[in-house]
Amino acid sequence: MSVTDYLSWGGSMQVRKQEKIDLYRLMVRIRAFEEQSFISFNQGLTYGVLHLYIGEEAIAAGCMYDLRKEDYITSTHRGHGHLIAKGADMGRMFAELLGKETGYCRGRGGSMHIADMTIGILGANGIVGAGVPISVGAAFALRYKGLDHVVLCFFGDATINTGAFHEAVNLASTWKLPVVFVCENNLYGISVSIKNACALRSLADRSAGYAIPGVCVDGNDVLAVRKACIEATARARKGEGPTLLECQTYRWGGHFTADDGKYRPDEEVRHWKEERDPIGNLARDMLGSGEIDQQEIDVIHREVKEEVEKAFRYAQESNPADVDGMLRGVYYESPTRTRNSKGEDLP
Amino acid sequence: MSVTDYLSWGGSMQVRKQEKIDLYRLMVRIRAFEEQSFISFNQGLTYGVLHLYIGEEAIAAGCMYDLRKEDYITSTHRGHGHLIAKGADMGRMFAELLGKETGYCRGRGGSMHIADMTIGILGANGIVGAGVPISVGAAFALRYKGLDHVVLCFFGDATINTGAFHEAVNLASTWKLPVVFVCENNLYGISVSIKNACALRSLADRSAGYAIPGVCVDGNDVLAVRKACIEATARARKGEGPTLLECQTYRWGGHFTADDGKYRPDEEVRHWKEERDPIGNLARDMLGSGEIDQQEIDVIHREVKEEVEKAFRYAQESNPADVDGMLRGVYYESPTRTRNSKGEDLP
Amino acid sequence: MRVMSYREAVIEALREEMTRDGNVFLMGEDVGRMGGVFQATAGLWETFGPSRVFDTPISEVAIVGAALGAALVGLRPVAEIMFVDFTGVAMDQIANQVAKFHFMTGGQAIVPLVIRTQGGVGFGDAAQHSQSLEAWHTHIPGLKVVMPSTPSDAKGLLKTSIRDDNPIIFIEHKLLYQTEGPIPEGDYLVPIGKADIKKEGKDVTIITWSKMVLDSLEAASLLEEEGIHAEVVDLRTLNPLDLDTIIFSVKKTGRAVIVHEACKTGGFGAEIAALIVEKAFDYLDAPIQRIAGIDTPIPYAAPLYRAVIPNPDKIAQAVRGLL
Amino acid sequence: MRVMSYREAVIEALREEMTRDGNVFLMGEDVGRMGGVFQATAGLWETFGPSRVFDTPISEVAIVGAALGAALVGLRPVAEIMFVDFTGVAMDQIANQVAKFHFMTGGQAIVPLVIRTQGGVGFGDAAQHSQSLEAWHTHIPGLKVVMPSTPSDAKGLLKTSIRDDNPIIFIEHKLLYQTEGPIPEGDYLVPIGKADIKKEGKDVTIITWSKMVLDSLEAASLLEEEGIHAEVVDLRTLNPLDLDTIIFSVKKTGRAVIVHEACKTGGFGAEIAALIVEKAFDYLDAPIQRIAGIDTPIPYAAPLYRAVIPNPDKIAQAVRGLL
Ligand SMILES: Cc1ncc(C[n+]2csc(CCOP(=O)(O)OP(=O)(O)O)c2C)c(N)n1
Ligand SMILES: Cc1ncc(C[n+]2csc(CCOP(=O)(O)OP(=O)(O)O)c2C)c(N)n1
Ligand SMILES: [Mg+2]
Ligand SMILES: [Mg+2]
Repeated sequence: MSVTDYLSWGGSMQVRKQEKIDLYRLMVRIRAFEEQSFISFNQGLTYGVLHLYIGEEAIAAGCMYDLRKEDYITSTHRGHGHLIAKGADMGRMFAELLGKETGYCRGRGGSMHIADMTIGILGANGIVGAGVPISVGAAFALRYKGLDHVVLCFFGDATINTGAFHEAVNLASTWKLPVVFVCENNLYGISVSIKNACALRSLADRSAGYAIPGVCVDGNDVLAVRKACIEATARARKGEGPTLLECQTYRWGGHFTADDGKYRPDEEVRHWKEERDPIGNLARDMLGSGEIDQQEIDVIHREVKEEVEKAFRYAQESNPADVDGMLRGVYYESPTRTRNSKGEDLP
Repeated sequence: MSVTDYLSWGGSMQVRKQEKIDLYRLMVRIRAFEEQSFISFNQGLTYGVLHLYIGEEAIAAGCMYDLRKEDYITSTHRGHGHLIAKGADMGRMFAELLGKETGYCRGRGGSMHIADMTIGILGANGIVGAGVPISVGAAFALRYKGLDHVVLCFFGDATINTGAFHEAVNLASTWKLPVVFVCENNLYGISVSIKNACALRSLADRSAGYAIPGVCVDGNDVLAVRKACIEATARARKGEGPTLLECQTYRWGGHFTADDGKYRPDEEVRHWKEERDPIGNLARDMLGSGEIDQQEIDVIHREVKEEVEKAFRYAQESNPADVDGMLRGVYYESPTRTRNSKGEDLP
Repeated sequence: MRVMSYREAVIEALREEMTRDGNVFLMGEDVGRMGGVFQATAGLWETFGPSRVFDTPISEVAIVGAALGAALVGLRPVAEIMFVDFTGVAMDQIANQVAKFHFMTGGQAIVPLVIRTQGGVGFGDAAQHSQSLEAWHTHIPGLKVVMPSTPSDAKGLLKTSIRDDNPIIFIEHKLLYQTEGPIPEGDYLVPIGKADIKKEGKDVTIITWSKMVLDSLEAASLLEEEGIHAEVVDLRTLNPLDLDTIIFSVKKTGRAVIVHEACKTGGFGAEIAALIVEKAFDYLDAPIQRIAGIDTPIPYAAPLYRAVIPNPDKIAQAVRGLL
Repeated sequence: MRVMSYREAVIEALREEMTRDGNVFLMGEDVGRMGGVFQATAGLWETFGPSRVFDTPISEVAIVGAALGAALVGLRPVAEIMFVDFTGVAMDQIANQVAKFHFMTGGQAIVPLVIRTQGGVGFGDAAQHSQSLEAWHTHIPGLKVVMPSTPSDAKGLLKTSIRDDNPIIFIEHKLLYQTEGPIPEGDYLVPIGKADIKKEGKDVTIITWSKMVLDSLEAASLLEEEGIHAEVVDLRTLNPLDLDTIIFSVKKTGRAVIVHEACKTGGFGAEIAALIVEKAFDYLDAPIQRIAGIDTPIPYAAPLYRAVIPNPDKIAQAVRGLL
């Protein structure tokens, strides 16, 4: 479904021009961040491997655009896009990738563990599926506290086969918790086609086993993603429980920066890159409808480029991670013996 | 659905009188075994706790009646009924419960670990859910070897919320393996009502999340169970993949021999014991239809009683488990370094 | 002083901390109305209601993972895993998530989370319901490991654990629940990381924890009659470990026996032996002995499982062999 | 003699055993067409086809559990867990099912099953992809633990493991895959339970395994230049453990240094230290030293993770300190 199709639906949600431009900018920003990350990897500036989000930007952008700061997310090994869309600081993200003390995790965590506890990012995660129960626990805590915030839980297609996913979704469904399970179906878990890992035609159908709604959208259509996510989060906020939201998408590159992805048919890769680019298609549609002109687009790209360059410079100029401090970082030393996690001193 | 209802279906499967009597005897045997087990527990002759199958006999009997010796099963903590129905020797079972060297596990395993590798019983299991992947692996092996045997995997209602269940069922579904997942829905996992552990109305609906058929039957109607299981195993043998078969039932006693089960409403317990006794109801129906008379029934009960007494005597008269031998039982010592698991010596 | 069972002490600790801090809640299989299969949460559902004491599905991964998520959002969960044997199901959440979150996020995340569980050989629960697995947990940096042996320690340490801002696995013992002992009045805490000398002695140091403290004390009584004065050090917490108390005692006695129920190979006793060698080598008058479970799964029948685990006689015998 | 990489040695072992016995098959994530993320099964899918070399979903519990089920029915599975860090996900199957099945069934069940995995610090994969967790596995009676350091040992031990009728966890090291070494011709086997003295020496015994063998040999070279002759014992298998070789060497040198990459507390080094004290106390001229990872999750940035794990300099330094 193209953007114009979506608008011609006459759906209940009016998408104002400025919102589209915001979404466009957000996707461009995510991609620019990833491109710089890849360059840094190739230059040997980062450690380990990176799992890039290029090609999947519409999901993070579409899902997160309407979230509150107080809403939470859990992310994955392929987390950069989620973090940026939730509002993470790209400078501190780059600093983490470069192993700097100013990085989100002070160089201890790296790409797969970036968190920002001040804006509800409960961590990327290196273990497939492990974030799902964590998201459910966060949703439980929100209800326990009587708040109407929600949790968005991101994960890939292959993750739906993990025991952690199952136990967590069942719990959320049984307890009707405010969480949206966003399945980023990019068709592969590393080299394994989802067709060889799950017999379902649409992964959203897995929801039937939990008596929760399942919704499947074109994950490269940022407006379609946005609409579906708004509906799912609204349900969640109203106490109606979780939704499984499948977003069909594709990663342009290999599984990680050291993988060429050659197990995928060339034609498939070409199709998704050329015909289903979430960024290019939104630009095309907005240009077509006259909502934006090429010059405006160029400005967005230039601004984002500067923003990313600035963030990267910040990271480069930061001090490397501090080895000595690390040795004290395993346990939290409470300021007093009886401080609770909200920082209140208890009697 | 009562037995007469079922017959009046005019279902494709003709149930001969002798088969019904066999099924009846099998259920009576299981119950008698359990009653003797309970007595032994109360007399302090067994160790640990026992999870009795009383009230659920129709499932084991109905599912296993038509199995081949070469078919496999995996069982659970509540396994005695499954083992008897698959053909295990009650003498060696009692011997195990009493911790004797002649026991199936030589007193090392106890109630929760009885296996008989010669007739395809791949073990009871003390870990909820753990048998499910094992059953799937066995089914894989059958197909690998080109055999058309099947695996029946037994587990309780509460087990469907474990990660192990999920991963295993997904695998079996994806690979279309010859396994039938038999969910014994006795409404509780220990004290927890399945309603508080799963939002589904029928647990068989969980099958939808794996694109496999889900069937729900009255688990206290041995003929209904039998029919459903015959259909599911036939599918499996034909290579059409797994089925999730929910059998609704009830355990008469507490979760284990040390539990009074008082968390359940009295009226609920009464209903199941008095109105839905799988054994009593089959007797009533057969008496009603004239297929059997009271005298024949009495003979069955007397014969079973003797059989169980004899088995128990065997156990009592056996030697206690051998402590010294135990210390050598952790690893298998191959007769030669290169013997394979089929017992063939390899070059 | 009041006398109370270990089980009651656990309940009282939970009750007091839940009363004190509304962010504390209990979750686990059968912990609600039933009060736990060992009755170690009995009465709390009645007091605090189902919003703060509730049953979960049989989903150990979700229990631990959800407790972690709740802790990250500011609650202080006490999550129960019914048997320590089942921690294997949730080992990824325990080891890779709960224990490492604080470190991996560069100190941002705070994880005030107690996993309560129980272990040890009971009356024949066999290989999957009788283990002592603390050596797995002590090999996970970031996870504190607490294993009290008396009602008074159980209460004081559980309260401290709930107030601690780090993840803790709190391992009770199924045979301790019925044991009784004096309990101090009032809101007392027992510090994490402080061993307790349960009996003083000058001839040999017995280092132990959990139920083996009771067996060791019994062994020490037997030995006392023979004129051998054993000191019994109850570690109470394995991580952090009170090495000072161990070393001080061993320097005094010159002899160390370590007693644990877990199977010997790779048990935490090895760590203690290695540490003693590192810190007090020159003070040792004899090799360090480990009295531990033999390296087999726990068998079912009583004569078999009794042959596997230590008991007062075996402990006393080992001590005699050192002197 | 041929020279081969560790990775190629693993592949050759698998290829030979699969050729020899049609019951051997490989399963795991990405082991098929892709040949494994470390390319340690490359080419086997092409040779043996998808019925014998196949990808699984991301379902570690099902991978191990299904491998167990297949083993019980007479096959000889080689199941891969991509990183040893993920064994936590399947820990129940590994510890409570696979390892105990033979014992629990009174010897009826035979479980010829190899779980292949790899561990250790690489180039910055951080806390959940860098661990050395063998101490968990050595504390599980019934599970053999094999950790070869050279291509030749990797091949010979993997072949022996596949032919063994007991469950085995076979732990490779991500930094060893590229290392090269000579490989004997023909169908040779390396016995499980036999350590290998990789370098002889008379002054001190360095006991180690997996990648730390390489670091220890480098340390030994440094020391050799200083006139210190270190003996380097490569354990190769941790369970069964070749205690005789360890004790023999320590009795000869009077000094022991144990080196492992896993964090120190509760590492398998503690077990070895404790055993040496039990068996060779009177021969020790100095306390036993353990050089191991420090007790922290593995950090991401290189300067940090380098600070955590041993290296040749740290090892050499520790040896000097003993003399
Ligand atoms: C428990 C576990 N098993 C395996 C892995 C290795 N691994 C990392 S990412 C990945 C594929 C994940 O696929 P998917 O969930 O579809 O996410 P995608 O990478 O496609 O975004 C695998 C197998 C892991 N990190 N954790
Ligand atoms: C992984 C695991 N968690 C918890 C338990 C404790 N436990 C034993 S049986 C049981 C309930 C099982 O319920 P269900 O699957 O419905 O079987 P039922 O006992 O009703 O036949 C529980 C929680 C266990 N043995 N294993
Ligand atoms: Mg994917
Ligand atoms: Mg049940």
